[in-house]
Amino acid sequence: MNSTWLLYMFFSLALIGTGLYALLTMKNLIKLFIGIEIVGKGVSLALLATGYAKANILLAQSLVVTFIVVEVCLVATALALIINITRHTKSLDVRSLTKLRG
Amino acid sequence: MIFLYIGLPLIVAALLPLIGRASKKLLPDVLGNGVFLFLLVYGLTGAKSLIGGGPVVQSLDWFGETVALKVAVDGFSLFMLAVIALVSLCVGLYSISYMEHYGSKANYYALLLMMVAGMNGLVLVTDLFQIYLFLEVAAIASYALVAFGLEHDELEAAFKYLMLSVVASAAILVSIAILFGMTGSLGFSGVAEGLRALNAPGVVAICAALFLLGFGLKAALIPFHAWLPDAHPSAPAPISAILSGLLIKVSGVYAMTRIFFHVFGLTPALSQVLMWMGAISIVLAAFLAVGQKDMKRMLAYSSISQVGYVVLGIGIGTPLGIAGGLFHLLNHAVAKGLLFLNSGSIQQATGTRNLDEMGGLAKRMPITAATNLIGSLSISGVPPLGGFWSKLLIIIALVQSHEMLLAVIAVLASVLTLWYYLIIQRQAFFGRLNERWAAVKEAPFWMSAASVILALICLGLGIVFSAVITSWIQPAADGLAKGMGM
Amino acid sequence: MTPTTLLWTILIPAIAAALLALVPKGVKFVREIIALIAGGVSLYLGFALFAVKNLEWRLPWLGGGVDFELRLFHFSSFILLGLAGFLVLIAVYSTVKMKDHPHVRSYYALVFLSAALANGAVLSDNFVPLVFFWEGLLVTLYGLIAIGRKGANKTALKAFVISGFCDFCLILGIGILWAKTGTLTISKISVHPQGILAAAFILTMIGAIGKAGAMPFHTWIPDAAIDAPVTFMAFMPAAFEKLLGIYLLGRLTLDVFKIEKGSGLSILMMTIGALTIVLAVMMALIQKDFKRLLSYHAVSQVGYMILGIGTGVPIGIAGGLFHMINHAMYKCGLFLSAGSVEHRTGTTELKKLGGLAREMPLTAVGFSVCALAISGVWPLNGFVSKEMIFHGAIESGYTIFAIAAWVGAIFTFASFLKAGHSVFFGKKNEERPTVKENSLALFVPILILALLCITFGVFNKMPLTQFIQPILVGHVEAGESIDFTGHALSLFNPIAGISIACLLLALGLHAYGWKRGGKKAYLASEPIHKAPVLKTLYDWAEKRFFDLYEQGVIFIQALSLVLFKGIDRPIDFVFEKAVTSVGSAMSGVLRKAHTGRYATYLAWCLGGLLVIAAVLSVLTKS
Amino acid sequence: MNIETTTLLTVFVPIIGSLTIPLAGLVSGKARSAWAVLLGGFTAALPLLLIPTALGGGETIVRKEFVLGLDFILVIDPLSIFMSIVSSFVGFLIILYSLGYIRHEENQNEYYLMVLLFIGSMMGLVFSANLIFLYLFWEIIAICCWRLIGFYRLKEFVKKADKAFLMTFFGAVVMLLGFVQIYGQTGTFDITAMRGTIIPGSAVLLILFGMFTKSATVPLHTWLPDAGVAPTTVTALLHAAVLVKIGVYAYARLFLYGFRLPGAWPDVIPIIVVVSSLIAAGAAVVETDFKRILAYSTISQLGYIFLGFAVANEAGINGSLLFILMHGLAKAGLFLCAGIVIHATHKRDIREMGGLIKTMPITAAAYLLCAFSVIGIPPFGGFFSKFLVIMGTVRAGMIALAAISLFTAVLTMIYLLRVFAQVFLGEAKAPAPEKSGSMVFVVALLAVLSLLSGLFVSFPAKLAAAATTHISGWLR
Repeated sequence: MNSTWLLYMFFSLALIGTGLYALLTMKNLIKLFIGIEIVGKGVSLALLATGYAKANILLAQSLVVTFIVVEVCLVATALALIINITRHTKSLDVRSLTKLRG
Repeated sequence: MIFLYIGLPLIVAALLPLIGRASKKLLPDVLGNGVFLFLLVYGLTGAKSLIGGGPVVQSLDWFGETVALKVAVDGFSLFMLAVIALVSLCVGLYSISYMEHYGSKANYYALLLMMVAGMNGLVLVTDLFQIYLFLEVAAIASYALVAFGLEHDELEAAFKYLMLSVVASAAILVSIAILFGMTGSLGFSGVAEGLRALNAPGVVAICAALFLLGFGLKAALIPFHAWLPDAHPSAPAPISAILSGLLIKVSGVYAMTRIFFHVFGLTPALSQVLMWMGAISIVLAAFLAVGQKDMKRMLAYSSISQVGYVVLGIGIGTPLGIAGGLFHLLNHAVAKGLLFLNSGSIQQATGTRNLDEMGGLAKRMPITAATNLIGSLSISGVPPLGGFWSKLLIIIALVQSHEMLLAVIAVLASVLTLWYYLIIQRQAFFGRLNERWAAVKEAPFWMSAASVILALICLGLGIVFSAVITSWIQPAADGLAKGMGM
Repeated sequence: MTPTTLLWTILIPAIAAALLALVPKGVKFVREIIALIAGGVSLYLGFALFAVKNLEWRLPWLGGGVDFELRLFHFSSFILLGLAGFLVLIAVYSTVKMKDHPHVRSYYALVFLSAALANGAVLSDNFVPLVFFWEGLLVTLYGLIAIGRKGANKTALKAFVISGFCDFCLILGIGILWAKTGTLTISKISVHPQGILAAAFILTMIGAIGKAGAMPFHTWIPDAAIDAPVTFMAFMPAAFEKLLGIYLLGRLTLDVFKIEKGSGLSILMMTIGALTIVLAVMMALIQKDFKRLLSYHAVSQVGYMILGIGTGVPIGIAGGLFHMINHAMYKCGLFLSAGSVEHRTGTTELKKLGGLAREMPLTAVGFSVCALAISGVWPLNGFVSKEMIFHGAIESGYTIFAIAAWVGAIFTFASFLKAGHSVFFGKKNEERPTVKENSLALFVPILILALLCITFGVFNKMPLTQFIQPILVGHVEAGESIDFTGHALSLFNPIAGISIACLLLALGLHAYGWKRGGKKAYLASEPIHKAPVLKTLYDWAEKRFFDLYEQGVIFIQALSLVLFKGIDRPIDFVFEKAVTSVGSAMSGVLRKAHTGRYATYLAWCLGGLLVIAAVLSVLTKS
Repeated sequence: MNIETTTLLTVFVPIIGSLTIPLAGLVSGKARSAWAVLLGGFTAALPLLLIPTALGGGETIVRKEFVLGLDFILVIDPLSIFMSIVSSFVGFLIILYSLGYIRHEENQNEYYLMVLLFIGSMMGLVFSANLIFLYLFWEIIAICCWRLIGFYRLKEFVKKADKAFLMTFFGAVVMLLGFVQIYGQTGTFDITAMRGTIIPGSAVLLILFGMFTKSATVPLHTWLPDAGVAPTTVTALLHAAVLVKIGVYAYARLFLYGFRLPGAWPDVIPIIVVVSSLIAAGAAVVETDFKRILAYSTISQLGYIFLGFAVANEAGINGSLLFILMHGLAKAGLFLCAGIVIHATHKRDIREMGGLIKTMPITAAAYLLCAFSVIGIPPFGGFFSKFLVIMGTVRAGMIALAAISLFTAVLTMIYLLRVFAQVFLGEAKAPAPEKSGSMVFVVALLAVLSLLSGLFVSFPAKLAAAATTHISGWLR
């Protein structure tokens, strides 16, 4: 049972790792945001797996549902930001966002 | 009716965009500030008697038994609620004049109220996941508010803030998942009991580290601070004030403290890490502030530095240290709120935030100058203002727990603090009037009024420090030190 | 005579000083009346108190042993009388000489203030009031010199600093005495000068001889002779300061410290005395200015007094004390005659004067008597006191000091021959306008002093028994004689013979020099001035290489520069520049790290997470 | 009025009164100045009522309880009464002088507010018997100084003000650390409760660091000469009456009245202060700026005051107490003379001045009298204080230090009289008429007081002796 949980956790960590890698290396705003989403998915997986492993799937499901709701808001905000940024800088490159420094 | 703290602002926030169509200015102003005033008065009078006999727990069913929204008020949360209400009221008053030229006041107030609701919720809940939930409520409102001006700076700052915050949230969630997996529970007391039964220090260490990343980023402790000097200066001045004065402390320091004290228990290792993170933040951020030209950016770095003091004080873990940390939290909330509001007044009057371009504004803006002086000296820890007493308590606590090195750092960093605040005073207010600003006028009534209120509170906190400590800080510190007792 | 009379001796001149300061500049008559009345009252009090002899008065002051104690006894009453006498003479003389001085108001006020302070110093029986009055004289010293001719303030500062230095030494010595004996009352202290107390003696002695103007604390006197009013010279360096300085030296060696004959401190004092005699007189010899010449003699003669007191034998001490009062008389007279000459001719340069004896006969007579007295010509008072000092020096067992004193005698006489010859006798300088004798107020004081010189010389028994002998009562060991009158006038002993031989030698020297200098009297000293080794030394002296003050000022300026540039400015640099630039540099480095790139910030966060996790695990395990 | 009320009024009348200055300023400029003078005079007069108490010896302690041992405690003993009389009196004279001096400046409201707050905090500090309140009042004074030093608002001036504030704040927080360390040992901030306790050397070091910074002792002194950019009245206030004397007073209050010094400290402190005195005197000889010379002179004289307390015997303490009074009068006089000269000639470099005795005789005379007092020449007051300090030092067996101090006194003569010669004597380079009115009156008054305090020294000496006896009682 525990080993199953660890296996799930391993995959979820792998997802998170992938997402973080994307965040560290990608230049495109959209791709960066996809990185965020991958991290989010990893976290959902971890929550669900834990609920499953601890026989508390009901609670885990409610958590994930809430999480998704939160994420939707986040996506809306983030995309709004990205759209506005693109309007200002005419590009999707994150390197154009280094005006604030020091 | 503790739920009012969450419900009232949320409901008004939901209504405001609709009402805003009918009345563009008056109603949002009245409603927004009315809510804040109500929360403040309620917090100072009603709720105080509520917890006379110890912590109060109330619950609201949601998703059935399993995810019931259970809220609890003890000294610590009540203290935080009062601080939130106080600062947000002043910010709200200030916004009456300041937000005139931004338009869409209704939306602004809606977001502000949502953020306040998120913070209030965060302070009240008793469950790890709900902490995350309200954290996000407040955070999303704050992303929007940072980007409120929709210019390049604002968008860039909001984007980085959002992208880093999300990683922090993920870390928090992962940690919650691990704890959930190990103990099978999410409530503070449940997790705490489970961990005690489990006795797995390694797991605690990993989870604590993840929480430190998550909440440390919210609290902008170094090295998780990088978003703050971008985000805070970019927001409209009242929002900067509330972000620096409240948000980083509620979603960062409060949440961290609550979890470390009531879930993990403050182990010596954790205490050391907290204190050193605090100390490093104090020193490095102070140095960073010294080199700034942008007034708001300097204030933002100062926030990092001062949060360092709060964390340092709380990290000591002795009742005196916690009291010092919490008192500093209050002092900093008031003073930094005041300073950001002042920076807004100056920006509105002169159109610049660059310190080099200012000069001698005391002559044209005497109220702003005087209040700014009080705020600066309070944060720098110059007696007889509030900041002095809180720093004194922290230093006494450090010496009492034989952390001489940290005490020296804390003391010397206050000299650095004074250094950069003197730069602000010299460049902006003190000194000869710059010809360019000969026609500048003092800030409008509501802005000045908010500044004056906050300045008087700064002064008052210093003069009646004894009463404040006994009636507000001590109960909060006791609440933390003793645990929730639920 | 109640004890409060003692207080009046201080207060009367002080009140007079205050009144004189208030009298408007134009009102000459009133000022002179006040001055003369105050002087007369002082003199009356002096006589009255001299008759009374023993009075004590005490007032609690600062507490802790610091009381205002005044004590009148023989020695102090004698000095008090002397001070009052000189004050009257100077006051009379000043009525004419200082009439048109631009600072006449300050002058009178300062003179009477000096008198008040000097009286106080003489009467004090506690070291604190002593220093109070003693050092207070610095103020009047500074003032009296500074009101002199233009640029006199430099000399005033010099006098002030030198005297101040000596007074500070006195204070330090008093401190040591106090620490060791536990009392500040002078008459209660009587210690053997051993160990640290020897240092105390030397320090207090510096205070005393510094006031008297011994070497090396004399260098302001010749400068002041040029810059300050000449009456000041007659008043302060010639009379008052000698009386005070030697009075204190006498009390120190007689009462406070037990100086034994032949002890190291005795030899030290004699050495100082001998050096002062010889070196100062050598300088005096070559001077070309009347006042400057006199001023070096004022220094040189102090040497005799110190030598006499330093011998530690009764006759020497008595001689020193007798020389003190004698010197005050004739040196005062000499300065006043120089003043008279200056008053009429407007100059004191020897070259421009000559043959004044015919035009100013009374002044010339007064001068001649005083000059002969200072040179030690029989039967004037200078002869008597010098003989006693020679006897004392030989009795002390160190004949070398007697020889030094004789050398001094030679050059003293030689230089006065030169001075008298070039000013009053010899040929009239054609460029000099013909002048008249001065008014009554100017020559009478000189003549009184000359008369006193003769009286004290011819009838030396009177002053020696009345004034000097009682001072030594109780200080002379049993069996030794304190009757010096036997020595006094006997011309026929080998010591007096040597003295007379010295005088003859001086006469010869003068004659030789006069001839060599083309019969110009003011060049009579040139053979010695231009002598091989001496010439170089004189040149150095002219360049003030030997002036401790000038050297000290250079030292102090160098030291100050080192302290300022070497310590103060570097410290300021640390705070002003170093700290701020280190701060800015730190800030700069940190700001550079904040590049604004998202990936960097994220990397910091993740790195921080790893570090914290590692630290936590390590800390938790240990 | 009983002692307690008098003391509380002495402290709080000026503090609260200072906040009403801007209100009075709303009425009119004249009303504001009159009100300030009234408050100042009141503050100067109140402590005089305490003289009988002081002469009677003994002490009264007033206490108001607060949390965590941060009680508000006032100690009313001869020492505090002496100090309060001296500083409030000199402060009052300076306010009088200000009437003329800053008549034409801007920000007069702030000026009078700060000066009164300054004096009031000084009173609070003098009577405080709690380390934290001592520190608190001290820092209020620092704030006032900062504003006052930068009064002319020129950029360089404000920088100097910041320097002064930062350096003194730095010293103060270090001292605070020392206080906290003592608290860690004794569990109290109450000085009266820890009398006789021997405190650790590290705490002594920290506290001394603060004191030396605050009262400008080498090597932490450099802010004081720079603070000369302030209006002369303020410099006089800083140097003569209030600010720098606090360090010395605090030394007496803490280390003589309060706890004991451990180990070699009693021998080390005299050396530090004597060296400081010498270095500052050397700097004064080299400087050419009128006010900077006087500033270095202050640093130098402070060495003496410290020395007297540091040797801790009766003569020394008595001397130091008198020194505080005498130096307060004389140095205030010197600075205010400098103020008149600078005000009239608009020059600060003494090499550009000269011959002013003709046009401003009273100022010149006053300068000379005050200079004599500072040098320590009788019959001026300064003589007694310096004399007693030296006596005390010799009595404590530190003859070499006494000798160096006396050498420093020679330097004092040189630089003060050099200034006199350069400014007032010689050729007239920038003749300017003497300003009449309150300024010259105050200067003359200070000069006369310097003289009278010497002639009638037994009156202040009585008070100082009472304080000395009181302190010495604790020393044994």
